[in-house]
Amino acid sequence: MIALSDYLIVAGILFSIGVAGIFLNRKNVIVLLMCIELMLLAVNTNFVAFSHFRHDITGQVFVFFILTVAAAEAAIGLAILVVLFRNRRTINVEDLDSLKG
Amino acid sequence: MGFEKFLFYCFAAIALASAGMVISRRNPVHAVLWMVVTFVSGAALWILLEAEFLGIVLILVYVGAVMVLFLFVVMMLDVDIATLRACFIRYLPLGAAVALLMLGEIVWIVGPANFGLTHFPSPPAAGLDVNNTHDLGMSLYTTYVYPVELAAVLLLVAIVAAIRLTMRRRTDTKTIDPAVQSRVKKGPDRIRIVKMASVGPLETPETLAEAKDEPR
Amino acid sequence: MEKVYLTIVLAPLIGAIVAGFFGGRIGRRGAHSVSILGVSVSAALSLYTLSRFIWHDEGTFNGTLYTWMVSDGIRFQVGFLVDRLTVLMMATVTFVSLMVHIYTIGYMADDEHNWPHDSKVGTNSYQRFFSYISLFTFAMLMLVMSNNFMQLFFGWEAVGLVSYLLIGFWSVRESAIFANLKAFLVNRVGDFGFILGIAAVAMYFNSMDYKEVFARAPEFAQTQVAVFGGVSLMTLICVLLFIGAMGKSAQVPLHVWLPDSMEGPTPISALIHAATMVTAGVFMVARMSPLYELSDTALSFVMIVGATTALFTGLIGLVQSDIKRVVAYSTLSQLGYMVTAMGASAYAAGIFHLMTHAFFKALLFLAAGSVILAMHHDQDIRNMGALRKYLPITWITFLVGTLALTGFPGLAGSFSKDAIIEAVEESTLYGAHYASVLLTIGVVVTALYSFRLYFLVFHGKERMNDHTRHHLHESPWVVTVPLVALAVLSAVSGWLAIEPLLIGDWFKDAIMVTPAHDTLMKIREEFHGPLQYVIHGLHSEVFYLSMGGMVGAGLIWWFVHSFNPRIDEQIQKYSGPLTWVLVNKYGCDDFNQRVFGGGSQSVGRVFWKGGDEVLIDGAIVNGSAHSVGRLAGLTSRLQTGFLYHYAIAMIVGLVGLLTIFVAL
Amino acid sequence: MPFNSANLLPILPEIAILITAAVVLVVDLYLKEKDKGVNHVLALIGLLVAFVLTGLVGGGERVLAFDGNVVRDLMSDLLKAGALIVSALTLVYARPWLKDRNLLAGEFYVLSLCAVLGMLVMISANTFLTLYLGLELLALSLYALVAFDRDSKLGSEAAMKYFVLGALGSGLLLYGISMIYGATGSIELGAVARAVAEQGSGNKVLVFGVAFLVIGIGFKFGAVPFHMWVPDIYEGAPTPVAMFLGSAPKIAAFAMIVRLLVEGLNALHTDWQGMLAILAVLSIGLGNVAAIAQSNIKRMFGYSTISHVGFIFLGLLAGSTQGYASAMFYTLTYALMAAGAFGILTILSREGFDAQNLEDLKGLNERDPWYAAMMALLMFSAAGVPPTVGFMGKLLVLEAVVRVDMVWLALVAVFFSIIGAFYYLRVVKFIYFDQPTTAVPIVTTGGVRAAMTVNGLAILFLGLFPAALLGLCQAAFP
Amino acid sequence: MESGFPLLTLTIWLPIVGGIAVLASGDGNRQFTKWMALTFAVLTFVVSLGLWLGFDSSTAQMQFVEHVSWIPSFKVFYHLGVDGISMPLIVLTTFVTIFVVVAGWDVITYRPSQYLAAFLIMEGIMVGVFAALDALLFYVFWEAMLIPMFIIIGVWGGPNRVYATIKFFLFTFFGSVFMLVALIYLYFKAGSFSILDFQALELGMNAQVLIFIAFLLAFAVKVPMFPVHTWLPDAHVEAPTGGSVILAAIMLKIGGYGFLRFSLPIAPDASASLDWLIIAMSLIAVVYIGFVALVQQDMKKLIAYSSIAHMGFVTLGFFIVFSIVRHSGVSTGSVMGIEGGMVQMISHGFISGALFLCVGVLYDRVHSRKIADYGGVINTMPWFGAFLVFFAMSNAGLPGTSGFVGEFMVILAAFRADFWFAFLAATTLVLAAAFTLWMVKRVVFGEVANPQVAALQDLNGREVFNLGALAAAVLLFGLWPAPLVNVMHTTVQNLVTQVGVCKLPAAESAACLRGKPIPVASLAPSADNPF
Repeated sequence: MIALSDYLIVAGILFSIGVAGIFLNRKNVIVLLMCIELMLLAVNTNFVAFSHFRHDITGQVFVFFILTVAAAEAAIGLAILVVLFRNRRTINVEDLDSLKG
Repeated sequence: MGFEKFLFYCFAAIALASAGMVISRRNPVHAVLWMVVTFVSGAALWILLEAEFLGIVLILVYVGAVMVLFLFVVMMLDVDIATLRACFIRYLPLGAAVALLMLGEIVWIVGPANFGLTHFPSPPAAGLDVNNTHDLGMSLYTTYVYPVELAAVLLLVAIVAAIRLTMRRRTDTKTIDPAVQSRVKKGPDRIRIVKMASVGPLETPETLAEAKDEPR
Repeated sequence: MEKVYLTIVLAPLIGAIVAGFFGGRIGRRGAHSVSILGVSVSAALSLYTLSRFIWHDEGTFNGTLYTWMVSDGIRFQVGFLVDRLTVLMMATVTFVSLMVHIYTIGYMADDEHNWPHDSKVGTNSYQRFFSYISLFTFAMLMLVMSNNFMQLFFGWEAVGLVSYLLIGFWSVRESAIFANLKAFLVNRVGDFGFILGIAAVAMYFNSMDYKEVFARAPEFAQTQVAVFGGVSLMTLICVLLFIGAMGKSAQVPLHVWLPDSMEGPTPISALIHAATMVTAGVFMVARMSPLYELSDTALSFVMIVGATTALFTGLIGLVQSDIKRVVAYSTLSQLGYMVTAMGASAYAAGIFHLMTHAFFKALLFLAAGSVILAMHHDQDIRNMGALRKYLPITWITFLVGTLALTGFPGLAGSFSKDAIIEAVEESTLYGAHYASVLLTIGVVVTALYSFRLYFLVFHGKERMNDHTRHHLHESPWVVTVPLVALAVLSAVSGWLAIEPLLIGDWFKDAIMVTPAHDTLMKIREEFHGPLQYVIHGLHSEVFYLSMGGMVGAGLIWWFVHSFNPRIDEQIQKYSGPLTWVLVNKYGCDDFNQRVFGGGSQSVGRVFWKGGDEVLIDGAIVNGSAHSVGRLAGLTSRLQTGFLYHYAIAMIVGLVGLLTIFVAL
Repeated sequence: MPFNSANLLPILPEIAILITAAVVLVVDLYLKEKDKGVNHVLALIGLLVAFVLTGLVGGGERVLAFDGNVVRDLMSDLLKAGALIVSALTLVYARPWLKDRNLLAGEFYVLSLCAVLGMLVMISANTFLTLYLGLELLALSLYALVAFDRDSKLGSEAAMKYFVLGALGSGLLLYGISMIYGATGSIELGAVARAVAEQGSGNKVLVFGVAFLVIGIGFKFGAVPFHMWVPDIYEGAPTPVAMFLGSAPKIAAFAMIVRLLVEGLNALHTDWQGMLAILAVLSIGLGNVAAIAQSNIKRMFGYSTISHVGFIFLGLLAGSTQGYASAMFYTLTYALMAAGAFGILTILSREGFDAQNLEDLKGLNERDPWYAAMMALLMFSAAGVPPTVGFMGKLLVLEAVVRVDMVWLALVAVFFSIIGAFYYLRVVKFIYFDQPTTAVPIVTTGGVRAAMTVNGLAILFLGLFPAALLGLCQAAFP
Repeated sequence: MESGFPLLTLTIWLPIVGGIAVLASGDGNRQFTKWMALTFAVLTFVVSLGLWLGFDSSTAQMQFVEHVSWIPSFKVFYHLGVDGISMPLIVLTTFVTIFVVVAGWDVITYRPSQYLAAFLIMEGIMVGVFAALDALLFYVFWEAMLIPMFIIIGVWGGPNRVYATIKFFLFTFFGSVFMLVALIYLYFKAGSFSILDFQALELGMNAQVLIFIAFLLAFAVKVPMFPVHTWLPDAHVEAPTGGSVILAAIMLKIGGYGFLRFSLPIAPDASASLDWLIIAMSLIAVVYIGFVALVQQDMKKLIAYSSIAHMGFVTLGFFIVFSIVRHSGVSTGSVMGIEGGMVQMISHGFISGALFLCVGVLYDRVHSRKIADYGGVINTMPWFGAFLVFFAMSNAGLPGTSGFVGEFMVILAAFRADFWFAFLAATTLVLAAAFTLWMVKRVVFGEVANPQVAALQDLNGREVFNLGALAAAVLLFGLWPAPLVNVMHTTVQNLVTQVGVCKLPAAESAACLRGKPIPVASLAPSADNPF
């Protein structure tokens, strides 16, 4: 049988890949956002797995809301990205260093 | 190895591999597409976990809407891929080290020692009469009605914010307001043809190029 | 009697306050009248008191005026102790002071010429001067009449203050204000020891009161204290107190201020730096005789210091060309005599010499002042000569003073000085022999410099310029009357005082001498009246030495000088290194200037620049501020502005926390 | 399960805010550009109503509503009141600034009100889910607000950074929540607390989850090393937004930390105490040190916030009711302080000019002594100099730390606060010791002046008479 | 002893309210503002005289006690009261403030209302410091004091004022925050913030040592003691005259006061084991700073350094008690040491204040504090010269002036502890005279140095009033310090007794090895007529 831990480990690896992506990607904001989406996927998988193994719908409810929020977040995030691009003609992370120090 | 298990490993492998592709692609369009693959396999895993509704939502909402939005933005922003050449290798060791350390800790915690079958035996497969969507809906609209309302507000915020941020009344568009049109009076509002001398600078390629370079 | 004593003290103070604060309003006449009145009252009452002691056998008065403070069981009081020692001092001080007051009227009459014409401080300088000398009289009386250590210290410092003010009286003169600062600081070095001495007294006796301390002193005769590797308490106290006396009475090596103090107007040279204040140290030792008697070491120390001062400062007088400085070195030398007498336990002789010295030295200074007036403030004896024709009264009185100083038989000085020399010969303390030799040589030296001065000023050729010569005339009566009065006293006081002071038991209650130290015993035994004493003196080696000195001086500076006006310089040139040493005052001034003056400034600069500015402020205070600043720059550079760095920081933080709290 | 309308009672303030937001959204459509002030008035009325409602429904026993999703207790009452007051203040300060730049749009108020709503939801949350939604509501509104000035390059950059990091932060938080959920099987804080108490602190899974939670909290507060967004966003965001962002949300964040760690995971106190201690020390240290190097005052406030967060953590990690009350006191007064300090910046700004450099404060005493005095008061308070409330806050927090025998923490804290005093003093120096570089008069409205007066004097008054507020804070943690 | 009429509250808040009123009156009508400020200053002084007159010097109990709850949940009280140590300092504060107000009369032209208000507010705060019996209240006043001073120096100060103010503030802040931690710790142990409870608290040696060091940091900076003194010269040089006066005359005293109120009674055993440190620092202050003062080129800096040296006497006097006991076995002399320190503080308040006023007089006319810019001032300003010489002499500790009394007592007491303590302390006789009089020589005496000096005008009425009143005080306490000493006598005796009691808990009582000071028999002055 597939154990809970298997799911959790898969989620964990996904999460770690997301983290690694943040390290590796130093250029594109969009890819950065996608790394975060990967992490969220991992979280959601956790919730779903727990929900399944605990026989408790709450986990799925939570995932539902996470998805909702993530969608809203993506909308706002991309809107900001658009504004940013309009202002600076770039979404290159390395160019976003006016604010520092 | 049962079929279920085969599916699990299959989708898990696809999910992880495509996730790896997401973070290693230079072209963001490719990355988004790999992301779609990841989500789809993730959805498959969820369905294996008997969360059919969420699995479908993931595909519909995430793949169908959010990822498309991503793709749309990537295309719209017309990002010059050449400038996004990441110095991938330079940061690989550090990234890998940190990620592996974290992975090690995560696996240590969530591994079989804590969440193995002995602690969490596999629940019996749900009967055909069990409707995951129904269960979820019942829960959402009773116990979690307050969060649902909040989610609504959240989406409203997203709408307001997105509109506020991206919508601008462009002064150079040629929209026509019918009300104004109908109130037009004869005389000052009407077009008048004025004759002018046809002298002026020639449009050379240089001036054209300059005009193009100016920021919008 | 308490009211009388209070009046004696306060009368000059009131005079000083009135003349000082209202000098501008009451004018010159008002100022000198009021201050002279004050001092006269004081002098009259002092003489009255003295007479009470002489003829009515007035008892010792020891009373408290008010309680200054009580702290930790020690009662600090202000009060008077009037006994036979005190009353003698009171009489001397007030009398000389009165003379000086009167003399000042004449001497300072033209003081405005000593000031720049637009200097406001010169406007009322006359009145101020009177205020100061009256204030001095007050302070000196507080000193001598004190019945406790604290008040003694008050008077001690107060006279120092007035001395400071008066030396620097002509405050626009750089030399004057240099001298007064020097005087004050050197005195302070002495006071440094003095206050420690008082502290020692306070610690062991728990009292400031003379009576109590003296009464309990024998209890502590054997007490040892663990200072300087262990000394006897009495030695410690006495030496410390004597360090104060060394400052005030200008003993080697703290003598350096006194010659410079001649920058002040002459009346105060007479009053403060000859007759009264500088003898405070001598008085103090006499007052503390019950303590000094308990420490042979201290007495030896006193004697050696005194004898050294007596000879070596006298020698410097030989090469001075400033009339006042010669007298000043003579003062130093005579103070040395007095101090040596103290060391030999011949307190009575010392005090006796103190008194006679007050008269003849005040006389000498005042007469010198008269000369200076006549010479229009030219003090260089090389420009004088043959003044006897122009200043007859001054001449005669000066001669009396000089003879008294050199110990010419029959004049006051001879009585006291002979007694000192004899007493020192009798002393068996360590260093007595050394002191005896030095004092004896000192007699010749005294005669030499005194008569050198006398002959150069009053005899020989006239060496002043014509302008001065035309204006030479005898001083007004306010100047000459004090001269005469003092001359009379210089002549007769020895005759009058020797019997009660040295032979009789005048000091029976005031001064304590242990039998082992009673060096005046021999004089007492051999004494058969003053006349006999004078005649006896004619046979002593002291007399011969003195006469020899006088004759020698006469030969060189009168006889030879008449033919060869440059003889003085030639002798000095001939003496070569010796002169060099004397002219440079044994290098004391240079040494002080360089080591203490320059040294302390260098030390101060090192502390300031090196310690405060570089080490504390630079390295620690600003250093830490700068390093914080650098750190701030560094940390703000961590904030690179790059999004992925921020994210990485978070991740690293996460992994760190996980590692610490989960894995470990 | 029939719906009981009594459930609505505890969330009346939230409802009021939401209604106001909706009203503003609609009314704004019909307002001409010159009448946009109506939005402002409406928003203020909404906040006032919410405040009054908070008072009306507040007090008394702890109440759970919506099946345990919502809780109303004394802490929530107090924090809500605080958040509403501070938000109202910031809106008052913001108006002239926005007006000068033609940003007085209805959306600003809608988003602000939604953010306030998010805070209120967070404050009243009793499940991870409600908390998360409140948090996201607040965060999303703030992301948008930061980018509100669409033409500002810095604004959009700040928004981008804020957004990415915020998303990362909530991702981490969610991972932690999922772990806690997995270990306890519940997302309701009471149930979680019970489960945790049963399992004891030996459960590594819980500790693992707590670590993620602490990171989420740390991010929200801006504690080192999750602080990187703070200075950039403070600098880049429009001043009123930075003001809003830097003040009231701290109160919500405080609620979040108390709900999560204290109410939910108190049994793991020793673990999160250690984590908070590390974060606190790093925050106090880095915040104070880095602030010194700043010449942009908004950025400086950013770092200063970080150090203050360290102090708030000190109170919390003590783990005593006294400590929680102290931290609460500190948070509330800090929010007030931050609002006032940024308020001065908006006052100094004018059309075409944003006061954001230290130099811009030069000679404020010459230009307007009263504002100068208020700003000085605020700065001294931030530095923790009595008799201002900043001192009282620090005192109470330190007391809590000393009481649990962590004197070393107190020493570290005070040591760095000496360094911190420097940059606050520098502000005062610019205000009082320097001559103004501009002759432009300060234009200000009566409302703003009144608000600033209340704000500044409250700092003094609460410092002199902290007993009342402190009593309330203590009552919140019986 | 509760008192009916809140005299202390009045003394604290009257000037603060006055300050706010002055501030509110603005700079429109300057005369009115100034007179109002003066009125408040004088009124406060009059009120504070009530403290002196109503003081019962026969008891060591706190008097004029007020006890009102302030922060009930932390047992913090608005607890005021004075004893023989604090009362004279309060009166000194109110006294000196009058002169500060008068000194700024015509000189301060830039926003005089703010200037005067700052001083009045500071007066209240300083009185509060001395009167507070609740440690938190004390700390609040203690720190609050920094704010007006910071502003005074910074706004009306000299060219390098920014450095000076920030240094001043941070130095003091540095010291006091550690004290805060100590106070909190004590609160934690004692359960209340009452200073009297702290004093009664039993504490282990380690705790005592740490507390002692924390207090030392705070008070040593304030006093200031070597080596944390470097803020003072800078602050003084840059401060306006009034600021320097308050700084020297009163603020420094607060450090000394702190030692008496906190360090000694709260951590007596730590004091006993660390007294060498304080004594060393004090003696270094006397000698080292004396030399440093000698080479100063700036009058204010010189006086500032002189203040440090003089404050060395204060701390020396306070901390020789243990050495005395160790050396002589009895505590006789320690009362004198502490009283000497106290007298020195009061006297230094007058003298340093007056000296700074003197420098201010010159600075107002010539706008230079450099000694080299002067010379022969007495030719144009004889009265000023007289005053300066007088105060210089008092600074040098001339008997008959108050400057002597404290030094004398401390030297006498120090001798009982160790000859070398007294020896080093007594060097001040030479050093103080040297640096003060040398300055006087260069400034006052000599020929008129330059045209600016030639154009000087002598003192005006206000300056004469200021200097005259201070001179009178200096002279009064120099000639008759008994009233001052009597007031504090019982309190100090009580303090010495208290310090002699080992406060270590029973487990550590083996460490109570030091000899117990034997309480001196009551030697309070009898009622005999002083004359």
